[in-house]
Amino acid sequence: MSVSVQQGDFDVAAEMAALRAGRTDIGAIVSFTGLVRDSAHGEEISDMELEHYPGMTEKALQDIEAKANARWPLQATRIVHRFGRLSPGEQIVLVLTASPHRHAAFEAAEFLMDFLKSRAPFWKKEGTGDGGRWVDARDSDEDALSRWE
Amino acid sequence: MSVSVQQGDFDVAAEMAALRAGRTDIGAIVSFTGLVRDSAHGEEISDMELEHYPGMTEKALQDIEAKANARWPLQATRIVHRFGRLSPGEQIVLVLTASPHRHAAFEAAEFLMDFLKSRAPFWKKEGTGDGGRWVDARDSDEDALSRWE
Amino acid sequence: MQIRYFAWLRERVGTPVEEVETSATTVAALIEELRKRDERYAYAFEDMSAVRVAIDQELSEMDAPLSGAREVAFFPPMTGG
Amino acid sequence: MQIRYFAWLRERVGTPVEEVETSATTVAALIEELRKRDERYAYAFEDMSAVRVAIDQELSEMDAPLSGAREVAFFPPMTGG
Repeated sequence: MSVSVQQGDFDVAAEMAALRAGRTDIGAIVSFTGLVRDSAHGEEISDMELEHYPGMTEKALQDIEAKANARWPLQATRIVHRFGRLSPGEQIVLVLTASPHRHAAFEAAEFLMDFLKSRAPFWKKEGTGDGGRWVDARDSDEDALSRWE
Repeated sequence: MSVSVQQGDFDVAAEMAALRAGRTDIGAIVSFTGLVRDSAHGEEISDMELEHYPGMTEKALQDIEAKANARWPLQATRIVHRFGRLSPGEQIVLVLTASPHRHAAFEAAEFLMDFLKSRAPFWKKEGTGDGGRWVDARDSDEDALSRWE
Repeated sequence: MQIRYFAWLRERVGTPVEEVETSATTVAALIEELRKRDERYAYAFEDMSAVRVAIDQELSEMDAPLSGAREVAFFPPMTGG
Repeated sequence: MQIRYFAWLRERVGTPVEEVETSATTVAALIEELRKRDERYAYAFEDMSAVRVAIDQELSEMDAPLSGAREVAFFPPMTGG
């Protein structure tokens, strides 16, 4: 279990290698990588500003990770979330889960992403022609969360 | 869309980089990596022999990939499956899915893995003390497949 | 008590953090105090369905007591991931 | 007609591939012919619930017609991924 909240980029291959290093008991590794898209609602996005709540963010991520580990038989998990100004195509977030079995690895990764979407204190502002727009929380993200209750 | 059936190892980072190369419209990339485990049913595994049906395997993988692309809004998919003799800890299979939205990427990756498990012509023989044992198909894998019908 | 604002709540209030003397006993009472103080706050808190609160970095409810709280934060629904 | 065997079916029959002259019109009839030919086949096909068939590299049913088939393959349930 490990979380990082950082401005800099991350290296999926290095993160995955660290997760596997020296062990031969893992059967499945699932990774989720979130990227900045170049458009939203048909409008071009020049960049994305990710604001967060230092201190609370780390705690929220650790809490989410502990919940996933309590719920599924996971051998390792990793969460990396960036903040600051990012350009389209850049990586925002990485979630890794390792388990003996594929369903646990898949479900835990989806669970972590669903929680990150609406329970981790991050706020996104999309850079548009008219100076930027805060991304609205979506009902579908709340719905996604409710299926884990 | 691209599939490879090969004896040699694959590089998840290079595969993911190729998927993203030159584009800024992808929002989510999910990867699944399957690894050889060092034990099964409480017994130690010395190695795993993966037999396959050359010709049919490639067609089955392409067919599965096309089904996933018809069902979800995917921007890219990639399947790599190895055959031959593998040691514990080695990579067996890679599935990558890219989509504007995370749920499509997750679901398509699970769908592809569920199909690979019981519809791609591979057979696994685990090396055990008594000369090896063919891995039995599991009812749970058939069940996993039936949820997509 | 330290109050923090994030995202468009920060923009509307005009500061990311401020020190506030208050005798409010709940989050809701604190918001009422702030609203009366300046129209920046009235604007920030005009649609309470879009406001979330954390007390000492734990998500809380608007009727939660403030006793012992050192840090209260207001922000819109989170959009991480 | 070329017949291929995989995994433990290959081990029981003792060959990965063989050329067979047959007048069988369905997969099931072909299996009956093979069973009578040698006990290796009887052993390989003793539990038909664990046998799958592909005709010209397409998964098929046991009662599928063989007309025009160039390659028939027998194997246990697949265990990929």
